[in-house]
Amino acid sequence: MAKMNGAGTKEAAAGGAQVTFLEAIRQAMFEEMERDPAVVLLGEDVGVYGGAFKTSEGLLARFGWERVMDTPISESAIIGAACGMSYLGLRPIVEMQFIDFIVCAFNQITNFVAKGHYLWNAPAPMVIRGPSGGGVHGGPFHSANPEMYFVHTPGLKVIYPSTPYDAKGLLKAAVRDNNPVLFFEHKFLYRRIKGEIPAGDYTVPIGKAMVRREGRHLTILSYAAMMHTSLEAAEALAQEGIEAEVIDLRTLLPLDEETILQSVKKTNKCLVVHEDTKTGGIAGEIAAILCEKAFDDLDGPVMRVTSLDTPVPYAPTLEDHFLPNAKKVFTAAKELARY
Amino acid sequence: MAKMNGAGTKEAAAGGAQVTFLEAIRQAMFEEMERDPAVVLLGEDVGVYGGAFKTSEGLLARFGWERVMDTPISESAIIGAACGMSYLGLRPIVEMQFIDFIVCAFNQITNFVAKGHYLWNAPAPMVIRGPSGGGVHGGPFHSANPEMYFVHTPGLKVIYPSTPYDAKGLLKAAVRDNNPVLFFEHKFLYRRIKGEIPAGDYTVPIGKAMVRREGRHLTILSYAAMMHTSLEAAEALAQEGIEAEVIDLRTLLPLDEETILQSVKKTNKCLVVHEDTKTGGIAGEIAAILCEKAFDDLDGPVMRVTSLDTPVPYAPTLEDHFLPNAKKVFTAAKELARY
Amino acid sequence: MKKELTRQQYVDLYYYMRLNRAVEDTMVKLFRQNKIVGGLYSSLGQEAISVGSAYALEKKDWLAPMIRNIGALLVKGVPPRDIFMQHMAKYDSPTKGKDGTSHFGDLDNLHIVSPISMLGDLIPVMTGVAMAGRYLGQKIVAMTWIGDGGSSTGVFHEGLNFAATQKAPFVLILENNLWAYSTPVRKQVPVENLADRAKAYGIDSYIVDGNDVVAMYSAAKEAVERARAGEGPILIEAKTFRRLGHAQHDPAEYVPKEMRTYWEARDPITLYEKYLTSEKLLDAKSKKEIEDKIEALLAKEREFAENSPMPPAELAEESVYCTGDDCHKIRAKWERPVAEVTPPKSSVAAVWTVPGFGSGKGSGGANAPIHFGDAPAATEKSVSERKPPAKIATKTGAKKPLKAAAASASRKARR
Amino acid sequence: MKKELTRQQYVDLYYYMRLNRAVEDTMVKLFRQNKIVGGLYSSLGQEAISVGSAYALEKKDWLAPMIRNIGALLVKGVPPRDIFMQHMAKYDSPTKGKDGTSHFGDLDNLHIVSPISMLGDLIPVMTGVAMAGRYLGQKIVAMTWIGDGGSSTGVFHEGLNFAATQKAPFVLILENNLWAYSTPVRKQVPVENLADRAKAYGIDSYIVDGNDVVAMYSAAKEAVERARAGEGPILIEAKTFRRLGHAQHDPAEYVPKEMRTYWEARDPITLYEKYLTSEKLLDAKSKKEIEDKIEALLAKEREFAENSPMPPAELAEESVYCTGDDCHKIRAKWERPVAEVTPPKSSVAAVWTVPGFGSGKGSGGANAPIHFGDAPAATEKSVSERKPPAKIATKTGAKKPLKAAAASASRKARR
Ligand SMILES: Cc1ncc(C[n+]2csc(CCOP(=O)(O)OP(=O)(O)O)c2C)c(N)n1
Ligand SMILES: Cc1ncc(C[n+]2csc(CCOP(=O)(O)OP(=O)(O)O)c2C)c(N)n1
Ligand SMILES: [Mg+2]
Ligand SMILES: [Mg+2]
Repeated sequence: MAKMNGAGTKEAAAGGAQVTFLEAIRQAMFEEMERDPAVVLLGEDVGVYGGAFKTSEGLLARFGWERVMDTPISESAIIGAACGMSYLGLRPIVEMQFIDFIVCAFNQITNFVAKGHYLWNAPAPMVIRGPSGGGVHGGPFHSANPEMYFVHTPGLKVIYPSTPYDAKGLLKAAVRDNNPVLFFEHKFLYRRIKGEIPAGDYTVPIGKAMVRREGRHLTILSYAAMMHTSLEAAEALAQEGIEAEVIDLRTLLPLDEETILQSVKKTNKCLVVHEDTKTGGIAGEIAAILCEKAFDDLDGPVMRVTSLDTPVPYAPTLEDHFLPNAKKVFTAAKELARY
Repeated sequence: MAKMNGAGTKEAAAGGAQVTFLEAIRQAMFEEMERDPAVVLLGEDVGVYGGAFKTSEGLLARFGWERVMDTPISESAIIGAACGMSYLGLRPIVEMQFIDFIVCAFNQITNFVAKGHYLWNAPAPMVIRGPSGGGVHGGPFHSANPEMYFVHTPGLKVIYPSTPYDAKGLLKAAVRDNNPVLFFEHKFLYRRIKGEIPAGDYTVPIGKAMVRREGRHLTILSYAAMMHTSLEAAEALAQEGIEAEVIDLRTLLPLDEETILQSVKKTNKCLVVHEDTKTGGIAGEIAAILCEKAFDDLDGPVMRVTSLDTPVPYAPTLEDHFLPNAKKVFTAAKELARY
Repeated sequence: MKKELTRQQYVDLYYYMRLNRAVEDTMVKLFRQNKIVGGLYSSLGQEAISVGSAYALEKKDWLAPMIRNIGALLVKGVPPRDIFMQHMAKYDSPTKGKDGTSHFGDLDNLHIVSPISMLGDLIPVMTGVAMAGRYLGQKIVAMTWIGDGGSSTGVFHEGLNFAATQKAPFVLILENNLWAYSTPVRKQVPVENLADRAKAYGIDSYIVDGNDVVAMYSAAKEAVERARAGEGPILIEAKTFRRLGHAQHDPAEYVPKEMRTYWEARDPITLYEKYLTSEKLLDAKSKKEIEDKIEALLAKEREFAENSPMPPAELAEESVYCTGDDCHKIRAKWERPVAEVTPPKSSVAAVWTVPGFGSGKGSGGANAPIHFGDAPAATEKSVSERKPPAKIATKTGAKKPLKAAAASASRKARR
Repeated sequence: MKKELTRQQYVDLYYYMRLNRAVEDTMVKLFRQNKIVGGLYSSLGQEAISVGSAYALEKKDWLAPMIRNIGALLVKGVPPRDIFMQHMAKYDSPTKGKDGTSHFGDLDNLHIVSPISMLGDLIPVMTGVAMAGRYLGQKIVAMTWIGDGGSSTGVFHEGLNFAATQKAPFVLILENNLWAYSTPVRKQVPVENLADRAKAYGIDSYIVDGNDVVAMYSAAKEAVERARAGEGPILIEAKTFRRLGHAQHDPAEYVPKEMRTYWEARDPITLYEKYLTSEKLLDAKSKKEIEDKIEALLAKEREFAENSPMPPAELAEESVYCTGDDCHKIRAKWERPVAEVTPPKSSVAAVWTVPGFGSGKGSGGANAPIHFGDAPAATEKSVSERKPPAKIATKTGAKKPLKAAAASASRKARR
């Protein structure tokens, strides 16, 4: 994860501004709260402090104590309360200080929040968001990629954007969605990438992947920080005459099977790159889908480049070894292309 | 899940007794506690009542209040305390009254228990066990199959047996293992199947799958209650001249790739059957492994028969529709065999 | 709040307790006929709690039942057929057979939140309901119940603590029926009065005879009105006893015989009937009328329930997600001017001004309320007064005094 | 327990507080030189708590530190190099660079359990340590720490409640430093004294001036010995203040200036130094000796730490699982006859005989202890005496009396 060039923000309209990933998120919350008084924010240190990463800076000043709530250190209570609020028509945004702490509310999310609409016709429009991912030497308890726990839970939607444009547009869409949405913000991207975003209101549809780079020799599927790693690898592959099509999944649940299948039917080869650990990661799910729906189109195995099946180690040497990187993606892609 | 014939218990030595799945589990705990005073049991209502399903009946009477502990309704405390006990060399067995409640201790398990050995060289020999699975109209909160949450967590071992023989032998192995082991007991099997088990002490190795039925046209991979469903389907397939090789995974983490690959390299086709929901289920992981390690051997797509991607509904009509059954397995297998 | 109940109210309480018991008796019959899917819980002997507390709520208020609160549902207006059909997993049940027992709710009309099996989860959820109601200016109160056993869950603590910091208009009824499944309260909670749990959150609590419906109603009524007035959450411990096993399958042989006998003599309906009779609030005729009414009602409701079909299999595939406005039009019901919570009125300086903690830079010394409707806490001292206690090591509730030597040693150290 | 500390003990406490501060000062330097990986927390001004409480433990006892308990680790015998190397993610650190800060432990020798970041998780874990120690006859005590903020986690409640029901030999130090990150205690916990949390579990608590090391030690010592004697868990609230931000990155501008000034004047080391000097327990010479000793020690330790290599990349792949006896020989250390916990001696009738709940059928009326070492609770009443309170609706800690009318109505009903 070396080069961060804000790739893939070509959607940005002219006249927009270059903003960081973090600022895009802040803007999304700000604008949604401005637009709709039913939108409230709660979490640890989100008010006076503006959030551990300052994603909610200025929100308290504008929207006041009733709408920006500093909470006790009680993840289950925060998420439970947000769910209760949603029953009265509010649209709460909940911040987990680090996404690692989301597992402290695992029961509340997977049993209460996720199942209400199916079981008793109760929609719970709420967004649970927070900084996730590694690469910043946060160690085993501040680097989590917990997406698959939730992708495996029917009733939730799961978003994991890679650009400021998408972060803002998808977060706005999440706030307006009638379902509980998990919104993961890769903290490595927070201040490292900038991108252009238009001046006015816009949303990015949930459940739609995006082709970031067109190619014909193989398809690379990725998301979040690994999107950028994959694009970097694709550049290097192009040097060797291998044109990789790079797709940003953006939404992990529901998956955009259509875009995935369309690309793989063209390239006939697929490599999945994710920062989450390997066993039980989303690459497996994609492999199964491709087997089911495009088996005859596959000219090579669905391959995966992922983190190791270990906790996230702390030392930079160890974490670098643990994480995927452009070189690993390059090597795997080259092998696959040659298959 | 109609016919339950105790299939696949041919390991049973002569001179053993026919026991239920439930009794096999009770015996395993009894014998391990008899063998080693470091083995203790804790959970809600495991003492005087003998457990909600009576799996610990008689244990308090024999081993006393110090070793069989009724706890408050505090899943995180139960699992946290068991972990602390394991640090002093005890080997606690923890019962979740229903496995659904395991998510109430999700943080404690995935962050504390699972990571200790990797991070600071602290083994946590403990077993977390409980009744899981559907088919008994337990509804959305008493029918969980949460295995993938834990298969996706490095540092844990995950067992899900299908026969009394395995249940006893694997539970004993789990107690003796130096790692935290999750042991799921499909409650549909508790009293419905019987099997022969030998009189003396034996263990079944963790991490080894078992061929329950040999065949050459395709491989069916399954475990727990769906094992029996798969065998039932295999019988029906045989009527049509399709010989399915049926493999009982038994351990889901670590997976026995060797046995799986050996079979698929022979049959060239693979169908995975699980009761867990589809998206993010273990079938995906297996599809990825087969792509990676046996792509050229595959003469058809890796297919899957699973539950629907919904919560487990309550009404029998709905639950029957939600669950896989022999007919669905039969149909998918036939399609795959013809591929 | 009225000091005396009206005759109608006295009779209502009686009617609902009888209805509660009759509904459950009917379900036992259905259970024995194998018409109930899954387990069946009983609130036998605990009817006064569900009925008395729910009767203290207004129509606009919100509640969420636990497994032994069928009575509360009936008081809130749920027809018995819905309860029958839930247990029978019928298509016409509120959840269409997708879930059973008391696992259903009604957001739009009755203001009922569905429970889930995991104990304690409703506490933060109802806290959120209470907070949202306050935010929208609806002046509602939220209520739920928890068992002695359920009070040991982490989420009980997180939820009640959060409600307390927010002064949420929330009333929690703790039904101490002395058992959690087979486990006696003493093995779960090492305090005599579970109301003491409230002390950890600085909130008020009541202890009530849970087998006395008027006492239960009165306490709940007072708590509800205090919560509505902005005094914050209140915990009510209702002392009672679980007369049957945990569910139908459990003969509860672990319960001492003397204990059972003691409580059987304190049946809440029998006691109340005696009281009503002696106070001339109920005579044989009106009692008969009530019984007939209930019998006729339940016959009809049961018939409806039995005639309802099982849900069609394909329904299992539907409604994991809300598909949008066509599915649910989600609109908050504002009962205060929205301008109060939108800029510029909502704007505040982002500094701490909680009394007792002073204010951050640039606050100008004003005290911002920590939540809507909070009166400035008069008893708070200013920052500089908030020194640690003069005694160096004070023991709260300790048995032995702390050794004097050490204390004096460090008393000197401070000078 | 001795009433007076020995001269050596007084000096030890001073030494360890100085060492604690010096170690952290060194780390701030390392941090500024970019040699620390990740964040750096500070216990500036809270040293008396870590040092005083850990000093009350015996060698065989167990502890688990939180982020601001470097002092406790030093007292327990962890060499400063280990702490430096943990923060620098070096290969020779206890975790070989796999984790940082105080996230390391030592099961075999020092009896230290590693924390994880998730607040509160250590409470049930140390409860389990305490229970296992008791079971094995080791007569140990387990200790850990929690913050004012961390006391709102569900696992705090579950863990302390479980410890209380089990009367586990466990001491929990609650460091009330008035802030949890940017959030003042009042926004997290609506009680004046966090020691009141203990009332929810029926356990004893102390309130101690956390900036007074002797008071801290004395209270901890008494708590440890009472826990060891079987009196059950004890909670100690130490009143203090977090002098720096949450971690190095945080300037803590949200803290009112007066509050900071107030507490800066109460530095625990300065106060203690004054006391020791006035009591003639420390003179300039011995102070200088201590300072020199610490300086020399830390120079050496720091050098060792800086010279240690980063871990080799491949180490990341290793040790997710314990591979068996070759990896860890797990053997419980029995210090009581195993026969006491094995049949036939262990056999009991599977009936409830908790005092106050009577006994299940066939128990013969005997009282079985609810845990090892429990003395029969003398104050417990027998079943038939355990009637609900005479007053029908008693309010604990309520502001207004419950309306009389309703109460009397149901008083009659009971007759
Ligand atoms: C978190 C959780 N753990 C375990 C259970 C299983 N369970 C269901 S009811 C029950 C006992 C509840 O006792 P209590 O709270 O006192 O309520 P009561 O049944 O007495 O009304 C248990 C252990 C559960 N529902 N939720
Ligand atoms: C369960 C959980 N949620 C959130 C966090 C993030 N976090 C780390 S420290 C902290 C504040 C802790 O405050 P307190 O317990 O008072 O300890 P102090 O920092 O004052 O020593 C927070 C919110 C965490 N570590 N664990
Ligand atoms: Mg109870
Ligand atoms: Mg603090």
